[in-house]
Amino acid sequence: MGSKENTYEAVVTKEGREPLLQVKGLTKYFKVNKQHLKAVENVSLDIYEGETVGLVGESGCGKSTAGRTIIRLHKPTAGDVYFNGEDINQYSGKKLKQLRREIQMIFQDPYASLNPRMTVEDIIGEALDIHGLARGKKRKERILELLDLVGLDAEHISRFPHEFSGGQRQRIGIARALAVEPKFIVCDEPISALDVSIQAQVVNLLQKLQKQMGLTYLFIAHDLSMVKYISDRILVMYLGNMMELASSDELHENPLHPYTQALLSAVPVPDPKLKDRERIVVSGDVPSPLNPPSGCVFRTRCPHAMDICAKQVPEWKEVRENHFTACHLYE
Amino acid sequence: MSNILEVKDLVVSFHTFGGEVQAVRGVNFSVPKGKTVAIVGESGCGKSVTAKSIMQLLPKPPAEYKQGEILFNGDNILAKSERDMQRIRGNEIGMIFQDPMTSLNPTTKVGAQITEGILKHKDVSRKEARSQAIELLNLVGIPQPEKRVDQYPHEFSGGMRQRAMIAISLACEPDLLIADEPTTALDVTIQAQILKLMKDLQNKTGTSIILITHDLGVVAETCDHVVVMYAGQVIETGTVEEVFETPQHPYTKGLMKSVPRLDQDKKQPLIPIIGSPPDLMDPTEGCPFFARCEYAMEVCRDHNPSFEYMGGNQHASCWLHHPLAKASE
Amino acid sequence: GCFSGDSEDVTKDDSTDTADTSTDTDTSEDTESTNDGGEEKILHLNNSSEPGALHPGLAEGTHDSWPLNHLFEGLTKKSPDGEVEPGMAEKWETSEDGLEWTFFLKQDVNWSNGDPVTAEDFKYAWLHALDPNVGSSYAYQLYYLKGATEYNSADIEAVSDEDLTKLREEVGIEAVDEKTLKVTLAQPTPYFLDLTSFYTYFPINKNVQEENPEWYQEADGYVSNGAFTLEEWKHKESITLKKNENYYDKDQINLDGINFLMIEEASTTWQMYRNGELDFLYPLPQDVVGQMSENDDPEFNIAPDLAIYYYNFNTEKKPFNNAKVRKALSMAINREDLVEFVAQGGQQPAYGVVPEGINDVDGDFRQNGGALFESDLEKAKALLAEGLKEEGMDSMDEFVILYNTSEGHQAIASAIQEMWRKNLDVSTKLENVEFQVKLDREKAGDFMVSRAGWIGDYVDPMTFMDLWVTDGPYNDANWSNTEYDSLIEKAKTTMDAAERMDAMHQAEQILMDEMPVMPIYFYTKPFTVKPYVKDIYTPINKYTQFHYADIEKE
Amino acid sequence: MMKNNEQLTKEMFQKVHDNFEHAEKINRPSVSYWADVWRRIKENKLAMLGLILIISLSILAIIGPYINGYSYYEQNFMEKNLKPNAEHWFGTDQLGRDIFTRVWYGARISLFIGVMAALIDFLVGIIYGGISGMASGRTDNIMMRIAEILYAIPYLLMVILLMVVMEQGLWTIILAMTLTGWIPMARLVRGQVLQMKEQEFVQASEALGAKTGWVLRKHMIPNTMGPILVNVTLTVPTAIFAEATLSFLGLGIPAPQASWGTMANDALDSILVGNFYQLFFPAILISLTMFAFNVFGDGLRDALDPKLRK
Amino acid sequence: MFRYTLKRLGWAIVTLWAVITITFLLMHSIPGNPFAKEGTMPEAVYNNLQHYYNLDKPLVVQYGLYLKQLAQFDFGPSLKSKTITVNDYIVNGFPVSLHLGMQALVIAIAFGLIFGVIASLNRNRWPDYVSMVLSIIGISVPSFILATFLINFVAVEWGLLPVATWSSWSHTVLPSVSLAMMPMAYIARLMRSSMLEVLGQDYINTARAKGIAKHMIIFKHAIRNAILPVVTVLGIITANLVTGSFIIEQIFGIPGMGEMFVKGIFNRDYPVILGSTIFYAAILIFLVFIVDIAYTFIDPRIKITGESK
Ligand SMILES: Nc1ncnc2c1ncn2[C@@H]1O[C@H](COP(=O)(O)OP(=O)(O)OP(=O)(O)O)[C@@H](O)[C@H]1O
Ligand SMILES: Nc1ncnc2c1ncn2[C@@H]1O[C@H](COP(=O)(O)OP(=O)(O)OP(=O)(O)O)[C@@H](O)[C@H]1O
Ligand SMILES: [Mg+2]
Ligand SMILES: [Mg+2]
Repeated sequence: MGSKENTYEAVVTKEGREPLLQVKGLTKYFKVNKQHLKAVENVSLDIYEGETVGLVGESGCGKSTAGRTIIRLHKPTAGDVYFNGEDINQYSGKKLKQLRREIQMIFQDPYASLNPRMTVEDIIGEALDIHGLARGKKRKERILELLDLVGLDAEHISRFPHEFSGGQRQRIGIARALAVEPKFIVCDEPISALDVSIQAQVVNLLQKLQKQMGLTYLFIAHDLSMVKYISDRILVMYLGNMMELASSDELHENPLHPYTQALLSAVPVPDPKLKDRERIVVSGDVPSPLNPPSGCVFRTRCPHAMDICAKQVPEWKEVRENHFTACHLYE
Repeated sequence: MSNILEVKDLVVSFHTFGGEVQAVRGVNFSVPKGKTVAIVGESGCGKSVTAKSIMQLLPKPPAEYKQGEILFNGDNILAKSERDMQRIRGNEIGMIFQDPMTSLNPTTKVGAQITEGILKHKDVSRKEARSQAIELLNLVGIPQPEKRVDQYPHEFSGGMRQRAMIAISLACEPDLLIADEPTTALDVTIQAQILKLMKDLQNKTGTSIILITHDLGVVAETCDHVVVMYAGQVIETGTVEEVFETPQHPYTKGLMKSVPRLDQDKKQPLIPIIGSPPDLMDPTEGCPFFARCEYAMEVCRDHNPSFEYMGGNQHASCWLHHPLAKASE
Repeated sequence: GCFSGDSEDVTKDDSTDTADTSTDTDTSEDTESTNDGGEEKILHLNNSSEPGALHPGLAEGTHDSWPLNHLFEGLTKKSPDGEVEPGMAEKWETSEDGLEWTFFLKQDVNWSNGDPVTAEDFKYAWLHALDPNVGSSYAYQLYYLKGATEYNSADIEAVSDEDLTKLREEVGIEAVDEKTLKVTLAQPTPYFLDLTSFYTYFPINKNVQEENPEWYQEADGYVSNGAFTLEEWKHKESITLKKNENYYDKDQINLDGINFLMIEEASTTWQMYRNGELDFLYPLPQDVVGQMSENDDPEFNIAPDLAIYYYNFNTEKKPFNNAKVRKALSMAINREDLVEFVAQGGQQPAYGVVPEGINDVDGDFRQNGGALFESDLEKAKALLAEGLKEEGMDSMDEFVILYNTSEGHQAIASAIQEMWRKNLDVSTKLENVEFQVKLDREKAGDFMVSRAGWIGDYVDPMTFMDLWVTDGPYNDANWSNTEYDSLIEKAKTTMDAAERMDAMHQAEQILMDEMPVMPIYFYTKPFTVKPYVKDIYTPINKYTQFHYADIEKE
Repeated sequence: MMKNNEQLTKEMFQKVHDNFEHAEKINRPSVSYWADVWRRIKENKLAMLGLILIISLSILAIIGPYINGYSYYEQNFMEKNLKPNAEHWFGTDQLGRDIFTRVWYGARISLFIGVMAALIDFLVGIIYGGISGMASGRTDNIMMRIAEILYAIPYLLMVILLMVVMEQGLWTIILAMTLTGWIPMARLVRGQVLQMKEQEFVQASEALGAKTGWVLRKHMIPNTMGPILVNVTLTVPTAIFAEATLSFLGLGIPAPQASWGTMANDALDSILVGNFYQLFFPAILISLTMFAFNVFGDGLRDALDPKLRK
Repeated sequence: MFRYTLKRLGWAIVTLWAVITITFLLMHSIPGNPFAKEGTMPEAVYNNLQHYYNLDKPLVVQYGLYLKQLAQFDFGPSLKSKTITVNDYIVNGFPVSLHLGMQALVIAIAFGLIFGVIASLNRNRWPDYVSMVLSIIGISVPSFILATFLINFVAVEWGLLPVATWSSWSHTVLPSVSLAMMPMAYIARLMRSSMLEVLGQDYINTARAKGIAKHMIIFKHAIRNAILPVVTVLGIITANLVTGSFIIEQIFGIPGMGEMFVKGIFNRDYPVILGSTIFYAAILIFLVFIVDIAYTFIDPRIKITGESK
């Protein structure tokens, strides 16, 4: 992994704006039975204000861990995260609490992410209470305001989570995250657990809020079509490693990495006319992060695997303009 | 007769603490021989109950078959005894469940779980059953099947487990395979593998398949016919092409519009279906989709539309197709 | 210690190796075989608990003594009507001053292994028990011998081997010849003869003990000189005795054997008795005693006992320092009711501390002494008021009755508590503690009123009377009275029977006037026995004896 | 399905515009979590029977000792060992005390012991288990090992030491019950906390900047309360039972006070003389209480089970 | 596996040592001494006894001596019996307690499982209620009451079995049943809820979809998985059963190990207290270890690793 220092330079886009969030060489290992589980390995990424960065990859590839480590729910094993130019890994106490107001998270499971024993008012109010943002009458007003924002009724305020549908529940989760007026939200598969018919409710809401409040999203998903739809740029991860990063259209039109290509081709298209299109079906399963393959982690399933792939970790490179990938095919 | 299965007017209820849940309320559809029929619909609309009814796997009580018949090769399954059903299950109808993680017995070797069905239905020796199991594992694309057959499910990855499940369900070469969301819990790459596998197997054996899913993409890519369910009812059926190109029910249309396509532009907003499905505990008299329907009419409030022929292979139940509705437009 | 033990063979089949200890009878434990045509006569008893040691010098307490009394015989023994009669000794002589005793052993007495019983065996046994290295807890029973106390109390850490040998030689026992034993006492002891029937005074076979110091731990190799021998010992389960064919008086012995179980739970043993699994039962559950005596059950008997049940007052604590208070409390309880309704075992209400059954110069000590106080409610109330006034108190504070955990003690305490409440309006609390803790607290004076009991060691009033001398080890009431002390001293030093008894009567009167302890009742030994068991007898200070018993089933 | 087309009129085919309002409406009345639990408990007949029994026993424990005019300590030797009759409804005991009165007096003590022991177990367990679970890692490991060792130390030894050090009585017994009784509770709480730590709503709270104390108070405790409460209800009869066993060893409540345990133990011999009733009443009450708490606890467990929720 | 065993062994020794030390301190801090009797014995006799058993030495020395002795697997003498040592107590008593305990265990497991399975298969129908009531009786009747009743009726009134002692097989029936009741009820309840859980699992449906008959599903799929939670508690249950129950042994006059412990404490028989504590703790640790091993056989998902849970 000799490329750690250069990585960051390479990621800087040429737009010249200061990124809202800079992730540099982020690495997170978990200790499992005295072994290292390499959940996230050397991830670097800049996220600019107002954009949505998608993060896709198969289950267990470290998307959630990356998201959580970025917002300091986990302590990183290595690497730094800069928010507004400040290294948040140094934060603790008051500053960390302050950071929690700036960065928020929306969770995958609309059932598990709401305390079943709290009313909607308490759930959303919790954010206000922790930071002492509003009390008494104002608190209630603020909660009603937030409910309205996410399209829920005022009368829902005294209800319990189990009385809501999945989409509504996810909206409550969004309202809770919005209560502290964050700038940046990590959306950890907020729609994966929802029915197709209501996924759009949440996606539309997220987009509306972004427009209204200038929010920045890190949108984690494994559904490429939805990620493509919502994101400006997409980062593809595999087994804790970055595979490819590009704007969503670019990624869709010119996928460079064999893994991205396979992912795209595997997505079923709801159009019977395209039934018989040629598809790249990668074989096998994702290897265990406890014992990842040497060199390029994808080589075991890669249709283009070469000798070098086993020996050397491919470098993270800008192969086309603003289109990065780590693959020996492009060397 | 070209239909291997015909479900006619099926009504299934659950008797629970809270009251009667009318999970399935008059379901009609048929499965042509050698074809793949998709059942799509939102969570809780009765897909699994319908599937389990075909297998007679629902626990009675709380479940009760109130009405209708299920004709498998012309025989009414609902009238069969548990003993007859045991002969049909696994042998003539196979089933794959949604979650490969929990559908395999964690304390029994995979091989034993495959041979169990073979030994039950076929007059073969244990040894023979085992070699058949190995063959099956090979068939579903599990590498080193001789070794794998003696492993436990937890030693398999998710995709392999689902393959093993398929091997179990295909062990006795059933005429009909019911796959209840076989890929929902899997990654897209694995899903692609599994779907391809199922298609290949169908081409080889000519099995008819009922594929339950809520992913329209999967339907479009793998199925011949579609059954759209909503709130315990079938609201539209037809061939895949018909339903995707000319959806007749607003709910079907809504489903189509609420998913983005890979080529969909960001500027083009998605159109969600508002609200959530009705409570099956005490459904209204009227059209169950009434509260969420953008075309709702007064008649929909209290009158449930009947299932009408729409031309081609297509049927739908919606008042919009009533001559009076067309007239008032 | 010598307890590292090679007793791992205890679990082996016990019915095998009995050939060398028995002579000609059948070794099988089954009842099918016979020795005189009829069924084997085995008596089934319950000893309640595993004996600590079936060794005369190491034994302590009743669980050891019951089998031991049937296995061994001392210089003297007790006749069925309670008189001392010759045992191993055929006769004896006493010196004028009562200090020197000479015992002449019978000629034909043998150990169960055939060895003759000699004077040396007695000497050896007694010195063994007194050896400070042996750790015998009943060694003090031999303190009547001259030099015994000194020898036993030698500080083993400090004393040299020679000094210890010297101390040992100074103990007043002498084996004059094989059959003559001379004993010198430290003080004249009128009841010494009675003591020689007590198990600490039993002989042990010197050769056996020296060859195998653990001979007494298993039936295998066990040697005794009494009417029975040890046939089988399943530890914690049962002990089987067999008739000793080497016993000099074996023609008088009718039983083929005795089987002792070791079941502690009285209700279980009662059910076993009902079920015919036991032939004789003592002790009995209290409820059963009550019912049987009420029904005059023919299998039910009450034997006398040499023991008293009483309460200590802590005379160092206010207001129990006041005799009037103590007396008032004592007079306010109804002993007749307690005995009839609560204790239910035919016990005698106690109005003194010496129980019936001990000879006075003439007649019975207790009967001669009579009731030394009476129950009188009115007087009790007056006395209490007076006593409290003397102590400058208006009323009696609540105090605690301490007793060791047992249902029987609890019932008595509850009843007394209620009597005091009802009769004197005195409120109390009951506190039951473990036996060990009660003893500790009594020693430390950390109690107000505590339950106590005393079982006489020998049949003489002194075994009760000397309990309350100033600073006496048993004087938990911490009472002190010089007049009482001097009367006891007088009774201890004189050989004149009349003078002795008179002094003790006087002392008892003082004790009851001052009431440092409140007598409640004299124990009895209620037992049941199947009608086919004949000729058993119960000495006042021992459990029922079966030496001459017979089983006559129709 | 409609077959009678003739009823349909043209007006009925007017478009409805306001119907989306309904879509987001919730028709069910608002029920809180506990109301829902209560509803499900109510539907469980056995559990309700248990609850009714518990309530009745508690009421009788309060008023029972005053009903027939006897006191629990008054003795009347003339009336000892009476069979149940009009005067003494449950008969009298060996000292002529009224068993009816004593049994309800005993109910007070036994129930008090049960409830207090359960409460103390609960408090200690929640603190110990909570700390252990929250701390995790080394601290957790050490704390659990300590509990393990404690479990292997002879219980009776500790009880006797306690009885010696403390004044004998109700509180000592209660303390004796809780000496090691808190350990299973602590284990349970720890397990729950560990499980709860992974729950998304807890992480959401952390993401909002909540401190450990807050998370514990607002999320952990209310959500672990279900299984813990079930355990508490099951600890009550266990403690009553354990007290009865201590009574058998003579380490129960001091006379003349009585618990069911001491009464049963005192009456044990009475069946030898055919007085079954003396044992019957305390024994049946112990059993009834065990039954009541057990079925209620089981019912509560079912009612709290999220899998059965809908 | 070997490393794991070693690690467990190491921890077992630490636990035992801690238990020994704490018990040693506890028992010496409670008042009373093993030689106390009603009224004191003469000073000299007392001193001789103290000396004989080394009790006159400072506690630290006694502790050291005990550990040394223990290292040679010698638990020392009983202070209350000149005849049997603590080793004898264990050697004599344990086989009896083991026999009784195993018999009770077999009853408890067999009937517990049967009742539990029957109840779960007939949830909320009468067999469920019957087995529920039976198990409630099992846990709600204190063993001393149950044993007393059994003796009174089964043995005496009906004369079916002998009252007490441990001399033939028929003597073992009543104590085994009395002892088995509580664990049986516990196992039944555990099995019931565990079965209910398993019966709701997807793989049961899978098996049914294969056309397997109901009873085969119950035997081959349900019970095996449902038994896991039962196995977990079996360690402690077995340890309690085989080391003897004081109450049952006391009531039936059984020469087992149960009374050793209680009596040891009441008599302040220090070596007996320590010996029985160590023995119990060792058995407990051993059985928990065995259960963990057994677990890996029943549940292939669990692999033995260095981690102990
Ligand atoms: N707290 C943890 N302790 C140990 N391992 C963990 C922990 N959290 C995650 N992991 C492991 O890290 C790897 C990455 O997990 P992560 O949850 O980030 O994946 P993901 O991409 O979000 O997957 P999914 O799509 O299933 O949510 C997985 O192998 C997971 O088992
Ligand atoms: N055992 C049962 N008891 C009571 N109600 C049940 C039971 N099984 C299913 N139901 C109800 O029947 C309805 C239909 O359920 P079903 O499982 O068929 O839905 P589904 O379409 O398969 O949904 P999903 O996509 O979530 O699998 C639901 O409302 C559900 O609550
Ligand atoms: Mg994730
Ligand atoms: Mg389903």
